[in-house]
Amino acid sequence: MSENDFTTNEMMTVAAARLLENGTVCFVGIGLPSQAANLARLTHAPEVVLIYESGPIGTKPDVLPLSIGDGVLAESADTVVPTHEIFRYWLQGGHIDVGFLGAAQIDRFGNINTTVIGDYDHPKVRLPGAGGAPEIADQSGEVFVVMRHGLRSFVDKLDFLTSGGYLEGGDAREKRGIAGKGPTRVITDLCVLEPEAGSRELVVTSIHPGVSREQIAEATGWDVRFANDVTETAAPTAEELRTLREFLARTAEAHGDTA
Amino acid sequence: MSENDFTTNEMMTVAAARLLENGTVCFVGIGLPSQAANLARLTHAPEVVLIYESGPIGTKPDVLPLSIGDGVLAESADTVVPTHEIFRYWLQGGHIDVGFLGAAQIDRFGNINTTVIGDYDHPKVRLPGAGGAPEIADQSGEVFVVMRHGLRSFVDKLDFLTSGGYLEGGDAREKRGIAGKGPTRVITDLCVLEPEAGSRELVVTSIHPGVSREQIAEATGWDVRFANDVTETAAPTAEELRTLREFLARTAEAHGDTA
Amino acid sequence: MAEICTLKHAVAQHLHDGDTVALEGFTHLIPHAAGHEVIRQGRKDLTLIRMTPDLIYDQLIGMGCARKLVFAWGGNPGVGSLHRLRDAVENGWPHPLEIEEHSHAGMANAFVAGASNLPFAVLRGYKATDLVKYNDRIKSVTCPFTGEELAAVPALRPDVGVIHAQRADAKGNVLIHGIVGLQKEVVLSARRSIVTVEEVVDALDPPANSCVLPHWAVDAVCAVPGGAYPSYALGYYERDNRFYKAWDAIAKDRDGFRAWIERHVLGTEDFDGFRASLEAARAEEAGP
Amino acid sequence: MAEICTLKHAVAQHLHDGDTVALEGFTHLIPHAAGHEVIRQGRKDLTLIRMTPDLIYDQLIGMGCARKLVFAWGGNPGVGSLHRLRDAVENGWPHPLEIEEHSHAGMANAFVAGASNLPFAVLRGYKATDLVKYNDRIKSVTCPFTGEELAAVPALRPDVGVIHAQRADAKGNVLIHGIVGLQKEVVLSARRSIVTVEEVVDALDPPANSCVLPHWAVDAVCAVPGGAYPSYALGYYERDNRFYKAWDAIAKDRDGFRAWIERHVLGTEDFDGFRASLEAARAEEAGP
Repeated sequence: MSENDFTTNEMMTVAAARLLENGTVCFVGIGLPSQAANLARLTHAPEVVLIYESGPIGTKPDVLPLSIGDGVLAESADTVVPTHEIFRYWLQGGHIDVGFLGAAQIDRFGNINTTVIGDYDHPKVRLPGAGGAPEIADQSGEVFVVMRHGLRSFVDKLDFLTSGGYLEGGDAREKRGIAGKGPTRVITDLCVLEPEAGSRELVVTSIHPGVSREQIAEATGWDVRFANDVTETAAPTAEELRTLREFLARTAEAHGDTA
Repeated sequence: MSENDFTTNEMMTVAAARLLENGTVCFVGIGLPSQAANLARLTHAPEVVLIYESGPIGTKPDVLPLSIGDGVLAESADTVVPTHEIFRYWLQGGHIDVGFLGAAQIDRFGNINTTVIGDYDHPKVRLPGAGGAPEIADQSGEVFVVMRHGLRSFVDKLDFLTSGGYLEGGDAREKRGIAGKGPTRVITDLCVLEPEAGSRELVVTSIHPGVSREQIAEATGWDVRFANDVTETAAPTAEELRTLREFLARTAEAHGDTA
Repeated sequence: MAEICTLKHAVAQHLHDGDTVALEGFTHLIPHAAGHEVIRQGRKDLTLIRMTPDLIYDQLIGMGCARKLVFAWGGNPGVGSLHRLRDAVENGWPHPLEIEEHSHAGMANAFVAGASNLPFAVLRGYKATDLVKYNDRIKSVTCPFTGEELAAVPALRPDVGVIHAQRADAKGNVLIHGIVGLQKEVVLSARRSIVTVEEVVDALDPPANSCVLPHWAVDAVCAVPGGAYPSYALGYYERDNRFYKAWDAIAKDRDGFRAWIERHVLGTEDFDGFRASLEAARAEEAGP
Repeated sequence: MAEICTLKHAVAQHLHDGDTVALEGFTHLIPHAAGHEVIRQGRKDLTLIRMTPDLIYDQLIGMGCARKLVFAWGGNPGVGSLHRLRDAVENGWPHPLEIEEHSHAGMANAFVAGASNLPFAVLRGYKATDLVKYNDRIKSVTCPFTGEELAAVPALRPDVGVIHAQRADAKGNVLIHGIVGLQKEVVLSARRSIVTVEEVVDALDPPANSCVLPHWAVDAVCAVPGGAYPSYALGYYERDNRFYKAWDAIAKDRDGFRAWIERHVLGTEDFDGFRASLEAARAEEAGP
């Protein structure tokens, strides 16, 4: 692949990474969020503070951790605290600027499901579960969600509400007395969505290069709307792509994947 | 002073030290308790585990700490934990066998006052206060109190109840749902007192050498009673005296006292 | 008072059918060897507690050791599902598994409350989640000062707490370092505790303020070098990410899983035997 | 985000008349230098919080900086009374001092609750003590699972938390070791925080799991070598037990105390000046 071609996954990761500012204190979920947060650290935000729920604070892994507790996270951290302290002093204590989450399902109000597909007591698919997400979604200053676009993931109705976004929309979240601002950005492999003022419904605000509105509409389980001033996401720079690919290559090698 | 002479204070410290068994986990108050607990460690109970509320666990100071947080306590400890952990995991958690306390006032039921002499709002003498004592007295497996005998300290009625012993006596303590056994021994410069079965009133069970019943009665603010089988406390051995005096000499030197 | 003994003895002594057991480890220091010994000794009707059940819980559940699972996140990190856990929950194989589901914050606070000998924990949490619809052990308390309503969860007080750690000394004092997770709280919240360690040394000489469990707060200490494998022990060996990925195929179907357990766990005497058996299998696959 | 600045600037910036202030330190790392700067800048109507108020609180109270004291044990450890504290409580000199009295367990839990952003703490405590008769901020809560009644105290959330620590790096990350007390909780429970340190180094390189405060969780970091004196900083200098004993005579009478403060604290620019002034006085006493 030539340096200027890029995959939709690369576009997603790059677009997510750009949202993290230098110095931001970020509570990082495993998988895509971890990939994006570390890309930010390796590019425009060297001072971003990455916190993983297992205990590392200010960690700087040279390869992507497969789990949220890999040794590389402890060895490269400013400090490592007990897991309960992460949730009590740092998250509940109000020190997290951005909670960076993934999800299996999301609805138009940014509510997410990582628990089950189908009925809870007789699930079609039993997913891993909540983990730290419910409190990360509630207590982080704001939340970024990064996940692939598709009819199975962008649904009209969640099978299970694991972690709250804007709930029924409008000021439902504030009414529930939830501290954080909620999901201010949803980054997918097709576009970026943001909550519309007032209704708090997620609307498309930026479309990745080469993606059509039809593609997005077909991949969304509700009648998705577009902001008046939709922009086109800037394509990944050569620098962003090189950094991401080198990082993933180092990771694959470390995890013993075949290239 | 010849090796076989000893002061009443030395007798008190030695008698208190003897009560600590090897391997006992002991929460140590500052002052006389600390002196007695360390004498036990330096004589018959080398494996006694000493915990100070500032955070050191399993500490082995070579000189007596002036405060409960001297550096020697941290440097000679098996581990040092945050102060809140001492109270939450170790004391409240139920790991303390013996709480070793001093007091300004004690009554016939082993209730103690370290808060005020006189009225709380207009005190004659404002004492330091509770510190860790109320919870040490409640939550330790049992409590030893070491203090000098006298009419100002052994009172008919406390000016202030800082830490509970047997409260109004009988099963009042159990009725209050307090976990620990309470003050099973009170060691003074004249004798040892223990709660009488049933009434839980402190009665004299052992009299130090050369002390008369009259002396004890005159130094006690209530009509003190004597057990049927009162014994005479064994005099300090040469080994006990030598160890105590060397320990106190090292301490005086370290604290810059004139010999 | 810590007894320094074999893992076989420790499990026989302290971990019984029907017990509530927490084998904890937050990616780091997961007590895989202890889990295998539980399978070898054929324990049944266990209530298993863990914030992040992974491969060893998949194995215990697949072998029918568990009646109930208390957890917050059950998956193979970075890989996908735990197929034995899913088969138990989705299809009741080998038998139905009751689940009690929490968030990490809820369970972390519940272990702290258990270690603190409190009956419940208070947290800001569970504010907007369906978990509360399916878990009646998530309640609320009102602050007596501000009137605020907060979430309350019952303290976790397992019958047996099992962890792996780096080192113990001859008395049984235990040192844990790196990602300490809730290892200390699991031991202190449990009625009985088993700690497997990489090695028993003469003196721990822990750095100031490191995570140490005094010997008198632990029941059994067992030297099991490599006992966290395929998890890791910081300073000793790294996580075998290849094995975590390989587990997906092994656990996918019931017969393959059974065969694997019978050959490598039930077919071996102890964890050294298990590691040797794995090596032999790898050599075979590699071929001559 | 930590500003690395002078103590004079930090106190002027963050600590105001009427504030609720916790200058903590459990024998170790007591922020004496910061306390002196509060006296020099003439702060008034402070509510002072501390588990174990000692000499520096005796000085602040004797100089009339405090309106109220929240505490558990107020004495000169191993020596006796705090005469200025007693004079304020017993005789209302220099003016009456309101007191809110707790146990150590109550205050330690209240700081933890504050650091955890909870409105109250739950503990087993205050079961048989008259403290509850004189402190209406000790209440109770009922466990929603067992029905047990437990003690509840409001979280401590000072306006300003002030501690001393061993080291900070150039960014303002702070390392505390030895008896860490509640230093971390004081900073995390406070709205604003000032940390004085023995030295600012290029890199902290803390041992695994040591007590570290990230620079973004602290407001001001000030290099004040010896800033805990006569308390101590493990690894730097020992507690000056002689001074603690000498304080008894200094604080005993009002005029002697005033004279001492005027000469050594108000009469000096900063903590170095204070130390030099003390040395000069000692030389005089020693005579030619």
